[in-house]
Amino acid sequence: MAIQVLSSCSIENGTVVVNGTPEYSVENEVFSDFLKSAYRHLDISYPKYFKMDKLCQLAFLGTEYLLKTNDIPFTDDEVALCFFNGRSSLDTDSKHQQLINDGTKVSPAVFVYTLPNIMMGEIAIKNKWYGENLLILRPDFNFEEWALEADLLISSGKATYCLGGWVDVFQDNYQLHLYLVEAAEIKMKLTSI
Amino acid sequence: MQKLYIHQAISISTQGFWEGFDLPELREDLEEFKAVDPDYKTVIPVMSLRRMSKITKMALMCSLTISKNTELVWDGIIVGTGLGNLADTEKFLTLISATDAGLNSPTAFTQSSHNTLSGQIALQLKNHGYNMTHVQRGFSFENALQDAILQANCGMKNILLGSADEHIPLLDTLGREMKYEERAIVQFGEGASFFQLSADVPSGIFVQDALVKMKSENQLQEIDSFVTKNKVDKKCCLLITTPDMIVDCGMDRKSLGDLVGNYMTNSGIAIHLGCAYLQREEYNHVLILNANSEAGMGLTLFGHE
Amino acid sequence: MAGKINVFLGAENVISPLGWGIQETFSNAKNGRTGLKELEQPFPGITNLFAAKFDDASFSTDSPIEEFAGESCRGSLENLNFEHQLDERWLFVLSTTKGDIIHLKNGEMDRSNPYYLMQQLQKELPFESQGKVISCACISGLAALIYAADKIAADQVDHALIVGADALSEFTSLGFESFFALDSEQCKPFDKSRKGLNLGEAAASLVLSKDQTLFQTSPLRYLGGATSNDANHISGPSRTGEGLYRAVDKALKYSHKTADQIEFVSAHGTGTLFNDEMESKAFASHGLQNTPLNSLKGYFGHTLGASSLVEMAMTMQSMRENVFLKTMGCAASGTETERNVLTENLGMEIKIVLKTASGFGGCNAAVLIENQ
Amino acid sequence: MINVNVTGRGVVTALGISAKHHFNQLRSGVTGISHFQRDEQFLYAGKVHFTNQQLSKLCGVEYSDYSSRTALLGLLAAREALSNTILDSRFPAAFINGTTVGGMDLSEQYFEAKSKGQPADAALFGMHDLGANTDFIAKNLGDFQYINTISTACSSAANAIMLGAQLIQSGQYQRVLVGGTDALCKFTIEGFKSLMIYDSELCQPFDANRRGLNLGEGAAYLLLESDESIMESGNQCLAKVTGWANRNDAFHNTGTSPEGIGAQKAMQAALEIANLKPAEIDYINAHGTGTQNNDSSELAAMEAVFGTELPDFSSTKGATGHTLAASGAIEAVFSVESLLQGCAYGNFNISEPATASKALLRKAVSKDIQHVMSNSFGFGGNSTSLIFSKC
Repeated sequence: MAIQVLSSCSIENGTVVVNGTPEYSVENEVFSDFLKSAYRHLDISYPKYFKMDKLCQLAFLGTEYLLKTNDIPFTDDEVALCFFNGRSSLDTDSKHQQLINDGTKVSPAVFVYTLPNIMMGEIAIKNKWYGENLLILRPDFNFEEWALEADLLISSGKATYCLGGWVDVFQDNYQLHLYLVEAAEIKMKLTSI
Repeated sequence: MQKLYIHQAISISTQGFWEGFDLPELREDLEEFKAVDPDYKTVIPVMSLRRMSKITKMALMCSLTISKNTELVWDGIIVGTGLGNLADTEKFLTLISATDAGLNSPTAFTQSSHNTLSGQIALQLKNHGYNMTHVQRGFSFENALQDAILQANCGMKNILLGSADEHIPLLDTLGREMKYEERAIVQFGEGASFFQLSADVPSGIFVQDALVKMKSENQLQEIDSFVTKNKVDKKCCLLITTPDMIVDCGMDRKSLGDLVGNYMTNSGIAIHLGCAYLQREEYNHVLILNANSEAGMGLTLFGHE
Repeated sequence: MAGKINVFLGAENVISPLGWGIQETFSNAKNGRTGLKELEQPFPGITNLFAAKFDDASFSTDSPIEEFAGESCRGSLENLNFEHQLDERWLFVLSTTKGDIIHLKNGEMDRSNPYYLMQQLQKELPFESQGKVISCACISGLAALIYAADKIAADQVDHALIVGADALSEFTSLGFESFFALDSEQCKPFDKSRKGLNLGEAAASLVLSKDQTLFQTSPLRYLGGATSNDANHISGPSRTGEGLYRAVDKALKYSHKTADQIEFVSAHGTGTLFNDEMESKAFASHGLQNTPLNSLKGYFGHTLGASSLVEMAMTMQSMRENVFLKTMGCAASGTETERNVLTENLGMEIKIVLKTASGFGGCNAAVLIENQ
Repeated sequence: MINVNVTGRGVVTALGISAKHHFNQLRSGVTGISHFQRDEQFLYAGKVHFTNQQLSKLCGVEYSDYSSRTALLGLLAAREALSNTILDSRFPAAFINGTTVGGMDLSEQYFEAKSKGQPADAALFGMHDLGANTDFIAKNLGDFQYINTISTACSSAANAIMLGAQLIQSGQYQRVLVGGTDALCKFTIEGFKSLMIYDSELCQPFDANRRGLNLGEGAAYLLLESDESIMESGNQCLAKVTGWANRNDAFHNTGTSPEGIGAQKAMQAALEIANLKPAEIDYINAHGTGTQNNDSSELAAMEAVFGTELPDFSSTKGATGHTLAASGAIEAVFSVESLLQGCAYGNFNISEPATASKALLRKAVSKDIQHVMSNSFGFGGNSTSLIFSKC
C-alpha cells in the first residue's frame, strides 16, 4: 500500500505555505510575534492558543492552516497524529530549568509543556479527535520516512487519515512541515482478475 | 452494416509505387523489403520534403495523389500505423541521450508524434474534418477500417483511409539482439496504402464484412463461422498477412510477407491486392486474414458487384 | 495489528531500585518489598521526597540513565539465542519522556535531548540500524511496544529491542510537586485514601520478534494494541475515561478478542485521585469491573516513559510464574466503581492480559498479550 | 437512441489516486505540480508520487524492469474504473486506450546505455509500441473482445472516449472501457523544452502573462455502458456522454490557428450531437495548457461558439500539469465529478486574467450543473470536444 497527500502546510522564515501556495508571509518578525500575527491571520477564536508554548502554538497553527483547505467530515477516531520532532520540548524545558536554577517557584503552566507530545493533545482537543498518537524524535525531517510511518498507521487499519510530519522549535528557530494523507489504495471487488 | 465502396487505392511498397486496381507484376523472389521511393516531388512541396521522414513521405504521397484525383472534401481522414514515425523518434531519442545536449531542435520531436501522418494530410489538404490515428500493433489498420465503417454508419460519406509503417536499421539490430531468425529480420518490411472510401457512391468493390477479435478460443472455428455467415464459396482468395499462419480451407491463398515483407499494417496493401483480384473477376471474394497476435485476429471480407 | 505475521515477546528485563535484573526485582516484589522510600535532600531545593531512586554509588559516570538503561538492554539480549544474525532487520526503540534531562541544569542542550541518549545506548548494541525515540509522556513504553509490533507485523523488520527509561530528576520532581500531584508517603493506587503519586526511576526492556526460536525461554504472544487521545485536557485525565475506553476497544478489535476474554488487567494506577477514578470507569465500561487488576506503582513509583514497560515486564514474569502481585499501597479498593484490585499476591494461571497506560497530553494506550 | 452511460471512473495524477480524492483536491485548490529534480535540472511538473514498484504493488502485478510507467499508471486507473464491475458477462467488453509516449521511459534507458557505450538491453523496447501498453493493461484486467489504441497527441484519450461512445451508440458494444495514460519522460520534457513552451515556473493557464505549460503524468478511464448493460451490471449511472466531435484545425503541425477553427468546429459539432444550445452548457473544462498560442485561440474559439456570454470555464492543468494523451480522460473524470457534486473548478495561478470575461473561474464554485463540455486539442491540429450530462 501507499499513501497520498491531501494537503500540506509548511511554516518557516515567517511564511505559511499551504498546498504549495504562500498563504501568509511577514518579514523580520521575531518568532513569538509571528506566532501571534499568523494566528490573527487565521481569523479564528481559540483563547487556549495563548496558553500554549511555542511548540504547541506552531503545531496548532500548521494544523489549522492545513485543515482550512479541506472540509473532509472526519469521524472522531479516523485521524492518526504522527509527528517527528527534533529538539523535543527543550525550549520549554529550558524555561522550567531556569526557574529551578533561579530558585524561583516552578510553574505547573510551564511544566505541563515539558512533554513534546502535548502538541498532539492540543490538536486532538481542538478537533475532538480520539485517534492514534505517535511522536518520534529524530534529528531531521525526511518525508519518505515519515510517509512510511503514516502508511503503517493507515495500512494496519488504525486510521483512515494521518496528520503529521515535522514540527521543531528551539528558541527563535522553528520549522514545520505538515501533511494530511490518506491511503492510495483502491478498493475493488474484481473477480475477473 | 453500411457498405463501404472502394474507389481508389494507392500503395508504396517494396514492389514499387502502385496506383489503381490493375494487378501489377509481382516479384515473389525478393531479397530486400524496403519500400521503393517514388518521385515524391510530384505532390509534396520540396521545402517540406527535405525534413520529412520516409513514413510521412509515403503517407502523403499516397493520400495526396488520391485527393488530387477527386474533387471531394473528406469527411474523415483515418490512419492506422503500428509503430509510427520511428526515424524521428530515434533521432530525438539520440539527441536527448547525448550528454548535456542543451536546447535541441524540435523538428524530430514534433514529427515523432503518431498522428503526424493524419495531421499532415489534413494540413496539406486544409481539411477540417474528422481526423483519427489508430495504433493497435498488428491490428492498427483493421481498427482504422473498423472506425471507417463506424463513421460511415454515423453518416460520413467520403473517407480517406490509409496505413503506413516505416523500417529503420535499429529494428534489425534489435531483431538480432532478440535472436530473431535472419530470414525474419530480412523480411522486416515497410510501406503505405491509402484508399478512397465512399458510403453512398458504388464502385463495384466493397467491404462486405470486417471483424477484429482480440479474444478467440478457436481461430479456425471463428474463420469458419465468418465464412459461412457471409456465404463465401470456394471462389475466394485468402490473403494472409501473418507469417507462419497455416489455414487449410481449400481456397487459393497468398502470404503477404513474401510479397511486401512483414510490417504491422501490411493488411493495408493486402486490401489493395484484393481489390485487384476482384477487379479481374477471378474471385467472388477476397478474405484477408490477420492473426498477428496469439489470441486475436482480424478478418476482412471484400466482395464485388 | 498482527496480520499474517505473529509477533512474540520475551527476554524481558527490569533494572530498578527494587532489583538489578528481572529475577531479583520480581522476587523482591513478590516478597512484599518496595523500591520506594523517603529520600532526604534528594536534590537541592527539595527537602524530602518519597520516591524510588538508585543508590548514587551504583554508577560510575555522570549519566546514570545511560548505565541502567544500557544494563537492561544487555540483560535482554543475553536471553536470546545468538546464532541469529543481528542485522538491519532489527529495530531499536527507546521510549522515554525526558531522557538524560539532568544535564539541562548545566545548559547541555544536546545531551538533554532524548535522541542523544538513544545514540549512546545504540553504541553498545550489536546491530546498527537507525534507532527510534518515542516520547509520548507516560504511555511512551506501550507506544513503543505497539509501534515495534506493528512494524514486525507489516514485515518492515523482523525483531525489535525496546527499552524504556527515565531517571528521577529535580526537573520532574519539582514539576510534579508544583501540580500537587505527589504523595509525601507511600502512594496508594486505587485506594480510597489515595493522595497522589510517587516518582521513580528505572529501565525496562524486552524483545519482540516474529521468530519464536530467537528466545531462550518460550516467549509470549503479542495480540494487539492501540493508542488514543482523550481530546479533553492536556494535563488532566478525562472524567469519563473516553480515551482509555477507546484504546482498549481498539486493542480488543485488533486482537480479535472480546472484553470477557481478558483475565487480568495490569493498570496504570498512579495513585492520583483522578487518574485511578478515570481508569476504573473506562474498565467498567468494558464490563471489566470484576476482572483481577493491579497497579505496580507502589513498587517502583511512577517511572514515566519506563513505567508501562516495567509493568509489562513484571506482568510477563507473573504470567510465567503464575503469581500476580498485589497492588502495593492499596488497602481497600476505593475507586467509585467497585473493583477487584489485588490486595494480596494471587496464584493464578492467566492466559490473556490487558496492559494499559495513560498520560499527559490526554494519551492512552492498551495492549493485549497472551501466554501460549 | 441508445444512451451512453458513464458507470465507472478511475484516475491517477500528481494529485493522487481516485476520483473522490481528486475532487476534494480540486475543490480545495490543491495543486499536484511540484518542483522536482531530474537529471540535475529542476523543473515544475505534475509527477505521480509513486515509484514503479509502488505502482506495481497498487496494481496487484509483479514488478518488472520491463513494465512501462505509462502502462502501470493506466492499469491503476483502469482498476478503479472497473472496481464495481465484473468483465466476464454476456456482454463482450471493449477497451480503447489513448497514449502518446507508451514505453518511452524504457526506450530512453536503451538509448542512454548506448550513448554511454554500455551494453543495451533490446528487451527494453518490448513496450515501445503503444499498443503493447494497451495490451498490458487489458491483459491484467480481464477479457476484452475489442482492444484499440488511439494516438492523436493531446486529444488521444478524448478521442478514445468519443470512439467508445460511438461503439455503444451504434449498438456494436454494450460495455466499453475508455481513457488514456501517459507517463512523464525525458522525451516529452525535452521535446516541449525544445519548442520553448515549457514554463520554468508554475504554469498559468489563461493568465495574460502565461509562459507555457508544465508537463504532468497520469491516467484516467471511464466505463461506458448501454442501458441494457446497466441492467445486468447493476451499476449506477454517474453521467451520460451526450456530445462528441473531432475536427482538424489544419493550420500548423504544432500551433493552432488564431481563431481556433478546429476547436470551434469541434465544439459546434459536439453541441449538435448532444442537441444542446450553447447556453445550456454550465461549465467548460477547457484544454488551457498555459501556452500563449493554445489559450488565446481557445478563448477565441469559445467566444465564437458561445458569444460574449461564456459559460463558466477553467483549466485544471494548473493542478495536474499537462498529461498529454491522458489529459482528455483525466478531465473527463473531473467533468463527471463536476456533474455529480455540482461544482465548477477554479483555474490555478491567475494573477492577471487573459480575458475580461467573469466566466473564467478563479475559485471553485458550487452550483447545479447539467452539462459540462470538456475540450482537448493536440498536435497535428487535432481538436476534440466532449459533452457530459447529468443522468
